[in-house]
Amino acid sequence: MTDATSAPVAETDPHADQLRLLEALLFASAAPLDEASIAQRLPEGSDVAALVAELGEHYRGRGVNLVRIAGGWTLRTAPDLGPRLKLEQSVTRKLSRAAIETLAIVAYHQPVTRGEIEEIRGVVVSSGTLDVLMEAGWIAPKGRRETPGRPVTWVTTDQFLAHFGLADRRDLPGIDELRAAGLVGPRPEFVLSEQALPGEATADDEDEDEEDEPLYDEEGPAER
Amino acid sequence: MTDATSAPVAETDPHADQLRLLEALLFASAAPLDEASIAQRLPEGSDVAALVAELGEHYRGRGVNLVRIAGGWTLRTAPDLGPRLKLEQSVTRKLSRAAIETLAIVAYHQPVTRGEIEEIRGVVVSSGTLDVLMEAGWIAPKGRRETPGRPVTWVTTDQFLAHFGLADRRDLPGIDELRAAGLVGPRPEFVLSEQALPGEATADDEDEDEEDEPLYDEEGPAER
Amino acid sequence: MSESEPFELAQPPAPASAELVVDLEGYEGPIDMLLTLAREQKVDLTKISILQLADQYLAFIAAARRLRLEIAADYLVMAAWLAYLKSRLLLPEPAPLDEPSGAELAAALAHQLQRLEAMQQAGARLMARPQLGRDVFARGAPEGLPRVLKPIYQVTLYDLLRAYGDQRQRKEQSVLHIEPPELYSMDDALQRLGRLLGRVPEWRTLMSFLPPSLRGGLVERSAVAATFAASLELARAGKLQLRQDSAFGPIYIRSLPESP
Repeated sequence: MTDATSAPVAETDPHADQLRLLEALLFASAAPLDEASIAQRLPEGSDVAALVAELGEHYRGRGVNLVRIAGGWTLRTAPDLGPRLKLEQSVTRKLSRAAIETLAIVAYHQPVTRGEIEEIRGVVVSSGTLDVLMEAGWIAPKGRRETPGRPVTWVTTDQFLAHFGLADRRDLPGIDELRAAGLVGPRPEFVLSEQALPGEATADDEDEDEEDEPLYDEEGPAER
Repeated sequence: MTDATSAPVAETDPHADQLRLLEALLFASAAPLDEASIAQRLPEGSDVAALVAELGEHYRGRGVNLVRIAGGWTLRTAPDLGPRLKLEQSVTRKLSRAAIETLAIVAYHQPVTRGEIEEIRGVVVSSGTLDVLMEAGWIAPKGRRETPGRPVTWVTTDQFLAHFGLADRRDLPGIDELRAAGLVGPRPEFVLSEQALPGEATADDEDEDEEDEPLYDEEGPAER
Repeated sequence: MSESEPFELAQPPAPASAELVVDLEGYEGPIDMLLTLAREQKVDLTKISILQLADQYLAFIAAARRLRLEIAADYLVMAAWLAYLKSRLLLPEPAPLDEPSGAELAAALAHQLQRLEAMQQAGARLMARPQLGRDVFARGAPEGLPRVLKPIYQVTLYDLLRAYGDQRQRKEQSVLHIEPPELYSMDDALQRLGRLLGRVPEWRTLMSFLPPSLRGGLVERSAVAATFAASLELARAGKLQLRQDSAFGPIYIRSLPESP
């Protein structure tokens, strides 16, 4: 292995020396170097073009190539390797609440347009939300609704089924099953409060089952 | 002359392919790459150590060398060419004797407290000295010594290793000899600052140097 | 104290000649000065004569005082300590039991000198190394190694169903269904009064015309109000008569015979 202070091998050979210097120059320079700038830094009388050609030959087919860019020479990683220099790293993320709900609505109501999702959720669906779900591979656009504006409709994918361990999207439990499982609470009730009138005793049991009583029996209700 | 899109020569040879990729990785990375980071990006089962050794051999004696820096591998211009590159040098101001000594003490004795630096130098460390070294990115505070006063300890950084071309802290010049001579490691038996004369105030302050701290791997200081 | 500015020429001070040159500038403290003096003995520091060194230092300080140079306190502390050490080294032991011997103190000082010298040399060796950006250069324009983060979302079927359930429930709660209140309308009262009136030629209380099944509350009160309003309407139409004997007393009604 070389170490930082390894002695130059080619000290005595002027040609090899120039080649080393050229290599170091091109490596360390932040911008491509044109031949004039190179010539300035090489020993007097160096044949810059020949040196560049020789160095280019040396790097041919390697992981790094000598290329001509913007009128100058520079070393660049080989273009075919570009994609392989990236490191794909998986990160586990939590899906936002909005995204989970949107996914659920697509699952239950598919095919569904964005407008319909918004109507069901009662809030605007941000485009990022659908993007995230699409990026996760769980929803996909499928056709358009033949209504004004021809909106895209969304469906869930096979990947969605696979992720959630479902054989078919009809396997999703219905709303009543969800209710039975406690995943949907009981329907809330709204009753007009009898307490609305102060000072009035409330009649507590409501059977409001009459008013069309047919009969009038003689004695009136007791006055108060 | 090669051109930017020259086809890789070695597409079919896995070994040559790995070597090309390693070369491109080391060229492209702004920081030294350790073997684990390299392995992440090379095909499964690549022999990273062997590939690195082979590439290092290839670059031996060239204008650019493969060197081990701060625990990783990176390419650097050959040190003998430095003055001839006439590149813009990052101007490093000349450090004062105090700063150089302090840097050496942090490097060889780390983790070390300010009190310990003062004990070795026999003089108070001005705050400017540590500032200058920290500003250069060469030293950093790291944790506190669990002794009275819980003084901050100082260590050198990867940037320090990179600047001085060191593979790691054990690579510091002469550290093994100094350790063997007892000049790095356990403290001397008697510390002058503690030898207060009768009626003479000690020169300092908090001696946060004590006795039981684990940083020196050798036997503890003798009792006085 | 005597530490100079962080940046200066890294020139070590010229070796002070013990005889004449008295210059306190340029030392990094008394230990540094001692080390400089020790180097004058031109022997291995491990074989240094501490006694000789103490004499040199004391002579130096004495010379400085003669010249009325300002001497920092820590130099004087060191001088005092060296004088003490010298006496310990010259006088035969026994020393007090709880104190180190003169020889031990001298060894400690020698060790400290060696250690400082080692650090000074280490610093010099560090600075002599090829330095990045001065002697060696990194790649000028590294392309960089991008990291592409591939998110893996952690959602379970339970999360999905729960979210749907919550959403449905919220939706139900957010649409307020108000049951129409049951009130006894004036139309109801008009019909009922009209139907019953023909049968009651004599005075009867208004309340007795209320439907029998009311059990108080809002419905009954609305029935009272509606029936009263209906009775006024019918009175205006000349179909019945109203009578109240006293304020807040019961209201009586009776039908009027059909106009001839």
